[in-house]
Amino acid sequence: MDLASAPILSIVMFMPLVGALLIGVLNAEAKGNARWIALYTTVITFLISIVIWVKFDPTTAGFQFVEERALLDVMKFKLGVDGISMLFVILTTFLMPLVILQSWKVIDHRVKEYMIAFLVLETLMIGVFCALDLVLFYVFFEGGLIPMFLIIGIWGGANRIYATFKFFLYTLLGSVLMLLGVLAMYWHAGTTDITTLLTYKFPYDMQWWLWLAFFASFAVKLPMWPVHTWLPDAHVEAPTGGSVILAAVLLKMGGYGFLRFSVPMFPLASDYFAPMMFALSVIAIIYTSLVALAQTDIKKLIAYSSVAHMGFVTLGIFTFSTQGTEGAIFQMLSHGIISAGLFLCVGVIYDRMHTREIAAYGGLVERMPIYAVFFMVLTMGNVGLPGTSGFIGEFLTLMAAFKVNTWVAFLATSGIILSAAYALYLYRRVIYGALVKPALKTIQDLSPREIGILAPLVALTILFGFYPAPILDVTAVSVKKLVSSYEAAVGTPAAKIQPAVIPAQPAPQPAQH
Amino acid sequence: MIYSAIVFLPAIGCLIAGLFGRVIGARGSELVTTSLLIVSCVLSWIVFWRVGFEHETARVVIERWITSGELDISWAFRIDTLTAVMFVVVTTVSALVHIYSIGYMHEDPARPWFFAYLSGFTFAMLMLVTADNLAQMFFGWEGVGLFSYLLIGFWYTKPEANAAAIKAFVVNRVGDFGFALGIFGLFAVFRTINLDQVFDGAGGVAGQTFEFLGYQVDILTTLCLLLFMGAMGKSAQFLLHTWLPDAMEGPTPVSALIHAATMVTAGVFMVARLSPIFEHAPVALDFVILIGSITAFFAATIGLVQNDIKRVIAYSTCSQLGYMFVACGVGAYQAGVFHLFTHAFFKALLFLGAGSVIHAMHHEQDMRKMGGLMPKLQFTWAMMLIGTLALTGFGIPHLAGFSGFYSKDAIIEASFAAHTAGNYAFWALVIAALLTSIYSWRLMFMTFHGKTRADHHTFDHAHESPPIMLFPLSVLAFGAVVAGAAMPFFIGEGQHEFWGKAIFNGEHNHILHAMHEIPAWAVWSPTVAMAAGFVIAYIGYIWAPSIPGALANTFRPLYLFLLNKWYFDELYNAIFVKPTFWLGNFLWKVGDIKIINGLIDGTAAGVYAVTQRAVRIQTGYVYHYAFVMLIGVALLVTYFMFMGGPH
Amino acid sequence: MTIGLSHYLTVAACLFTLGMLGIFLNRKNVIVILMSIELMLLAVNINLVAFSYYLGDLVGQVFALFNLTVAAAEAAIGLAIVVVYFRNRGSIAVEDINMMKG
Amino acid sequence: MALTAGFFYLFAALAVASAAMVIMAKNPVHAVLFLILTFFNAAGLFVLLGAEFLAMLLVIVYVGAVAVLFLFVVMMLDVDFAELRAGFVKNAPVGLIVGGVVLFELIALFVSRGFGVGLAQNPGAPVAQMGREASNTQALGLVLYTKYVFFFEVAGLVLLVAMVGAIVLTLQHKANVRRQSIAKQVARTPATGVEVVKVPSGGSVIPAAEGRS
Amino acid sequence: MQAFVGYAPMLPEIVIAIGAMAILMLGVFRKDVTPGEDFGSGWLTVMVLIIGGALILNGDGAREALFDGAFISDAFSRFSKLLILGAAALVLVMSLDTLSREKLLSPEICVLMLLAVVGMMLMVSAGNLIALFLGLELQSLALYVIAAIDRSKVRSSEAGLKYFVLGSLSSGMLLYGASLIYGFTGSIDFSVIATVAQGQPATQNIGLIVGLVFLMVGLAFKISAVPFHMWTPDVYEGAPTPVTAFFAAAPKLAAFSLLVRTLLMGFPGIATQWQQIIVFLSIASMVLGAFAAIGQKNIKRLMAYSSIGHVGYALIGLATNSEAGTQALLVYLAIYIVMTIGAFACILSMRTADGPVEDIDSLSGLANKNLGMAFVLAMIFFSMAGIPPLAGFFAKLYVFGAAMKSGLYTLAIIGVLSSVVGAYYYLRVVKVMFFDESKVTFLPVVRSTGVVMTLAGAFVLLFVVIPSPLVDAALEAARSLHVATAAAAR
Repeated sequence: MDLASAPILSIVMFMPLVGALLIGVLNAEAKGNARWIALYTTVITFLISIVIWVKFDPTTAGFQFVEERALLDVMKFKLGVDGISMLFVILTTFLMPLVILQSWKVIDHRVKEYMIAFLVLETLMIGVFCALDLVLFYVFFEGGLIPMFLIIGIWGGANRIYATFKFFLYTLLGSVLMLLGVLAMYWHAGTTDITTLLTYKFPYDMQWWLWLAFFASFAVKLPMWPVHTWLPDAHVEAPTGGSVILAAVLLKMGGYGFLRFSVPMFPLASDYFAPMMFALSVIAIIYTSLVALAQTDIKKLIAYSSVAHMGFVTLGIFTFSTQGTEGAIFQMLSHGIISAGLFLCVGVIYDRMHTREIAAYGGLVERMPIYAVFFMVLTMGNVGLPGTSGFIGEFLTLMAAFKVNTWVAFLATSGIILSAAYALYLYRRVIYGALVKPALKTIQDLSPREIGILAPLVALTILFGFYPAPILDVTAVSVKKLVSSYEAAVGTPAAKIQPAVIPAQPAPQPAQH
Repeated sequence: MIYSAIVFLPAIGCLIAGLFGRVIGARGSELVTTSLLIVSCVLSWIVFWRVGFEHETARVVIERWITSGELDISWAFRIDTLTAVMFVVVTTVSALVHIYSIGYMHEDPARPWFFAYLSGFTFAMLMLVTADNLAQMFFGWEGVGLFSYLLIGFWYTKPEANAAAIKAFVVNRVGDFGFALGIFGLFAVFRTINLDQVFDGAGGVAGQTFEFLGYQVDILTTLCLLLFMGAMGKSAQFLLHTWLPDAMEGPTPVSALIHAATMVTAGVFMVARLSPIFEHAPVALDFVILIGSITAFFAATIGLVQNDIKRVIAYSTCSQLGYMFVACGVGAYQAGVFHLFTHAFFKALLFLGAGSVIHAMHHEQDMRKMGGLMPKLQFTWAMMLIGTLALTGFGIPHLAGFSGFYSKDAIIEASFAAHTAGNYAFWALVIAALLTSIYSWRLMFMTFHGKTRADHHTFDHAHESPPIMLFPLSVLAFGAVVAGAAMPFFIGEGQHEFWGKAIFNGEHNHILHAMHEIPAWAVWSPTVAMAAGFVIAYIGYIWAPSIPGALANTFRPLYLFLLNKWYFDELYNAIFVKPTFWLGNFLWKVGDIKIINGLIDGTAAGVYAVTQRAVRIQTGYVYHYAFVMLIGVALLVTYFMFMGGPH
Repeated sequence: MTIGLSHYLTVAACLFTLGMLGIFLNRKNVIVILMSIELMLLAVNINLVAFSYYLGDLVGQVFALFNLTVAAAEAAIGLAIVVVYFRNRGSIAVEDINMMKG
Repeated sequence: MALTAGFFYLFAALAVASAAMVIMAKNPVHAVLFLILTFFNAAGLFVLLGAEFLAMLLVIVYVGAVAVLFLFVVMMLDVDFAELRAGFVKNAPVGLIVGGVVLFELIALFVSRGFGVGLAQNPGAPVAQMGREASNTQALGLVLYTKYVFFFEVAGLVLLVAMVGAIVLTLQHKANVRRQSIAKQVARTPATGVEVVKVPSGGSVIPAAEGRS
Repeated sequence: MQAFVGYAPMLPEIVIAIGAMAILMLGVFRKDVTPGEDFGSGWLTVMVLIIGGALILNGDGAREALFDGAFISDAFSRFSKLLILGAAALVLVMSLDTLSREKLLSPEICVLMLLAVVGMMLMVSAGNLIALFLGLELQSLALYVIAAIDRSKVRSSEAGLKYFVLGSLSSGMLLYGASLIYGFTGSIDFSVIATVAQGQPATQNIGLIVGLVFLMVGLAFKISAVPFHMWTPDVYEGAPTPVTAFFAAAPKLAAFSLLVRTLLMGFPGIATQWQQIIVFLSIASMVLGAFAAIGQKNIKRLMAYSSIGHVGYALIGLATNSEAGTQALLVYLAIYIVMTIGAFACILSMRTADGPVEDIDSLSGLANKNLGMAFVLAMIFFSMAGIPPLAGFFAKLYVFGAAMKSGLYTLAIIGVLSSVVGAYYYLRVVKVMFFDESKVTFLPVVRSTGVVMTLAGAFVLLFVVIPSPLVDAALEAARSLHVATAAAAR
């Protein structure tokens, strides 16, 4: 088959499913086979997905690699990626081999099921970012709940039942409202095709309601304060691989949803609700950072910090500016790398000590210098130190926020103080200090496999910190289109502070609705 | 190319030592990092010559960094005199500290890390001083913060070291909070954060206002104040100074490099670098003077009573930084940078000297357990003496003196010439000069003179440091003596030519001329203060050593007030740290668990309760089932008879 | 006054309501409930016949006829079930029929 | 006319009264007897409405078969009548309210609201409308097997279900009643007829596991 | 022969009725067979059902009315009948083993099932009130008996008794309603009723409305919509599991079809009124179904409440009174039936050496012992909860879509919210199977049951791949009904 015409998105999407089927038909004893098949599948998927990145044309704003097939009147099978979605696909395919490798030794019972669950999840996650049909998007968006439910429930920690139910029902509650929104859009616009809907103009009243419906779903998924409490529970109870995927990819679906649907399809409502989003984002950043400071469980701390970081994402998106949007995307991708790394780091010591209590550790640097270095880089990424990828996103979103609302920027920026506090406080308690606990005296440093898992993440954290262009360039054109279409719809740029010219007359009022 | 080499050689050293430290061993790491830095240092002096005297400036673009919409930031070097001066300061001190550390740290097993950190720090600092845009400056700014964190916490098994490291980072972040907001503000106003464009546009928006936090405020004043907040954090100025003394938990060479010569001066550098903006924000400059003079005075008062040898020097640094800010605040940026330049030599000298003493005393830092060390540590004593003379500004006006004499007196003169309200800046600095002299000599006397208070064992084993540690001392001492000779170029008649466009003085800023035209008493006052300080210290610590104790007892509250550093740590603990942790815990336990989760679980419980009720209708009795049906029918019929009918 | 359709319907309604009441009032014997239902069916038949008469349409009577047929079949099956239940449980008291609930 | 009215009121009053007694009678046997009385009165009403065939049917089928079946079952099950009315009052208020409301509404509906278009314009026996002189029975017979044969057949199926159902539910194969099975007898061979059992000393012919309770 | 050609549309019914009688005769003449050791009446029944289905498939689905419109054959009836036959056949196939092990398999029960199926088919095709009533009673009477078929078990007879008492009560209501409708319109034909109601002012129609209320009560009972659902949990629990499976699938569809046809064909003129009733029933059912299921410990009872909830969702489609709504309803029911059959196939397989078990706790750790069954059941329950990409999601998608189209926003919102509550108890079962430690070991799944289980699981999982045939067929069915309604209205 000619490579150029191959339905590459479908191939990438269904490759893991094929792997899952292969594992499914294997006999039950072959644990090793399940692992190897899963690894091969994910690696091949990743390699193929690289092709997408290579062949992606960053100069066009439209969707690329589009495939279409009729399924139902309310649902087409239509895939495609643009600058906003493409990198999330890569992120997903990139992380999966690491997750599989991570579980290599740790997951020892129901290996087959574990691998199948993750492979199915991969297909669904890729589907979310590729879907160009609203209902198809929803199918993938919600479908991920099932494997994730099983992953947390079967391989999770002691309190997993509560966590899984909360995770599942919470997310479902948000999503079903979105489903109604989707249907309303279908009946109004007569199509569920995203490319068409992106240019469709819904009446203001309708936008208002639709925005809220979509918000319910994305806010829970992201998660935003105050609907975030499922996340710490789910993270803490999930197995390491589950936490990684949850933090690195699943949370991004919320942010992606805002970018893909809320802002371009309901610009007037987005404009209306932007202050609320700012308020919630700022609360999320400060509130959860403070809460993170008080945690005694490593995973919970990182989970709360994820909520805070997602606050920057929503903040950036709702500035409706190039910097804000690109910053939000960058923040999501960077958080995908960093939080994945952090959860993997936690997994490393959890596998050795079987506790996530911060108090059970201390002085690890003495026995685990390599680990300490990796953990340090990732911690610094989490803090948003310049030179790590964590910086770019925060910097851009805050920069954009300042233009729109100085209070928001002021409060949100205080997050950089708090993030330093909780991250370093964690690092100090785990890595530094004297190694006095007897159980830790024999702890082993990273194995080659673990280095192999963590090194790419650490490398990317630094690489994108110094050279973010690969990401920013890819997103630029699509974001520009998004911003300009928003401005066209609302009629005025969001920024209040205009370049070097301070208006003598009062600033133009937002569009009258 | 040469610029890149200067900046990146330390980075290479850092990477080699960091990544391959195990392979090449401690000795290898030392050699690699140190030699690379020496090369970098030599190149820096070449650049200093070329830029300062041959007036070569350059802008070197390395690579694109962040491009997003109109925002376009590159990794780029801005090479002008200010950069060149900082090059020299940073690489020289760093190279010497590297050399010194080979001796000082020779017992430590983690030396590769240490040297990697030192080199890494140097790299970050160089990135800071070469920054062509504010983002890169912020990169360096935070980078030095990171390495400072790592170096302060180098002895990670010490809880105090860890606490100090975090404190340093977090307090710096408070400052960075302002710095970052300032950058965002600049971007919002100018749509760029490249220095050239910002400087070009600054004049245009002078006096204009914008809305910030709900108030209509002057743009440049606000932004400068925000940026200055960053400087306050980095340079440990009043209110954000608390981290610096604690940072003395780190190894002494670190203190010399970071907390004397380089990182802490970044704030001064930043204000000087951004002089084209600050010059348009007089209110902000007034604030700089205020903070600077308060710090100079306040840190000196605390320095008077500290017993830890390094803490004394640390407060001294704090105080001296205050001087530099006053200079910048009054518009004499050149004087500030000049003091930065000289201060780097003598303060690094003092720190390294103190390190030598500590090394000799087996890591004893308490001056109360020293005394009478001069015979044993003659070379160190000599070096420390030079440093002290330079710090106290020993010299005779209009004639000659140590380097500190030129730079410090210049600042005091400038502060007089600036005519602040009641000349408070001038007086604060003069009093600070007096106090500086007192605590400096107190340090000398307590350490080297009088009878020893050390235990026999330690005292008997006290020995002079190895040559590899003494060599850097001598180099720095040389600098501390002669650096003042550069005065003509920094603030004298050659300054215009020397600085080129690196520093901007507004049209109405004639401070560099005015400072030469002040009354004689004002010119002499610092010298008098310096001499008086020596006398007081001599009386108190050599002639009648009982007096300080008596004084301390007499003015016990004041003594405790000073000893406890004006109770700033306690205050911050009470109003920031503890409430923050309390709030975090409260939001978690009450906000998240009680309220939010309570609502969720309550809803779940509510659902369950409803369930129990819903199921209770299902009694199992067939007549109840029939009742429900019949009642349902009756209700429906009634509904339609009375309500549904007319429809 | 002449006897009109409403009169018959009212009688039927009375019987129907009495059937309903019977279910409410009886708690002891399931057969009485079955009889109450028979009353309701009778009411239906009166309705149908009355309507048939006043509409001049035979269909009502045909309907009533099938009603009777089905009601008879229903009675047979109902009583058979009651008998089976009685055999198992030894009681047909309504209050005893509550093994399953909730 | 007055006569018709008189009979109507007689039948109606008796029907309602006996229906009331059905649900209030202490003894279920009495209840069944009152039910029969109700049927009789209803049959009377049917006659007044010109539905003689249905009236007969009611008497013969209902009174003759169904009601007697009820009676039969009531007596067969021989339930304890002692507290038949216990709890009678407990649900009465609810029942009276619900019943009263429904009754009120139905009567209001019949009395106050108008009927459909076809109604009341042509009161009279439906037979008369058929255009020929025929008895009610004849008229029904004419349509039942022609126009409504479909219903007739389905009714047959219903009765079949009732029959099968009643038998399935109540017919008991008594285990200890021995029936003759010719086929089994014919198929009998020596092998199946005789079982040789070794009896252990002190044991039983019947294996312990099969010991019957 | 010529005389019978006219009856061709009802050939399937005739064939099945004859088949029933043939099996009955066979049963009578094979007297020597003891109960439980059947001569294969079960498979014969399945064959009869398949033949019936083949005959329906053979027809072209064109609209035909027999016996003055008492029996209507159209695409709608075709769709429903096929589903009914399929459901009945599948239920029978999967429960044959259980039936014979429980000594319940006899020619009689097969006959009763077949006649019940005939009743259902007549219901689906009913075009007037008498046909409606007779079909309903034919079905109900058979079901009363089947519910009580396990005579030796007090639970079974209690179930039969409750079902019977309440069923006859509902029949009484239905008949009373029918008599009023007849009286107030002068006809029993749906099409005539529709015309009469159309032509009258609303106040004139109050008698008709009251009659319809009573009629709908009777039908609501059959579909077990709240508050006429009370029998459902007890009967589901008490009846033998194969019978419950049968109850949960085919009769529900038949009653639904009857309700839809009655309302759409007979009462389009007072749609506003009956829509209100349907909305009320729908909300009550969804909410109660979601809430009451949560505390259940018996899986059959759980399924009962679940079915009540599903009835609520399906009713949304009817509440819209639109073609899209009817289509949604049919899609919903079709998917629901497959899910239910699959679930009951699993429940039937819940047997230990000591006999069948029904408490949810006994499913603990099923995934460790029998992953296949646990997987199918989990997928079915996820599907019932409406999680994509499983079939149940599309069912909900269509009903909510129809609701949104018709502007029934409140209904839709209540629906989705209660579906979240409902998801809880489905999840609970999945949790028990996958997360808990195993307690009980089940016997291996019987082949025939396993096949049905697998088929249902495959349908639920793979529906997303080829959803259009079902959806299109449902649309065609819905269209046939609405075209007829529109024609009648004119």
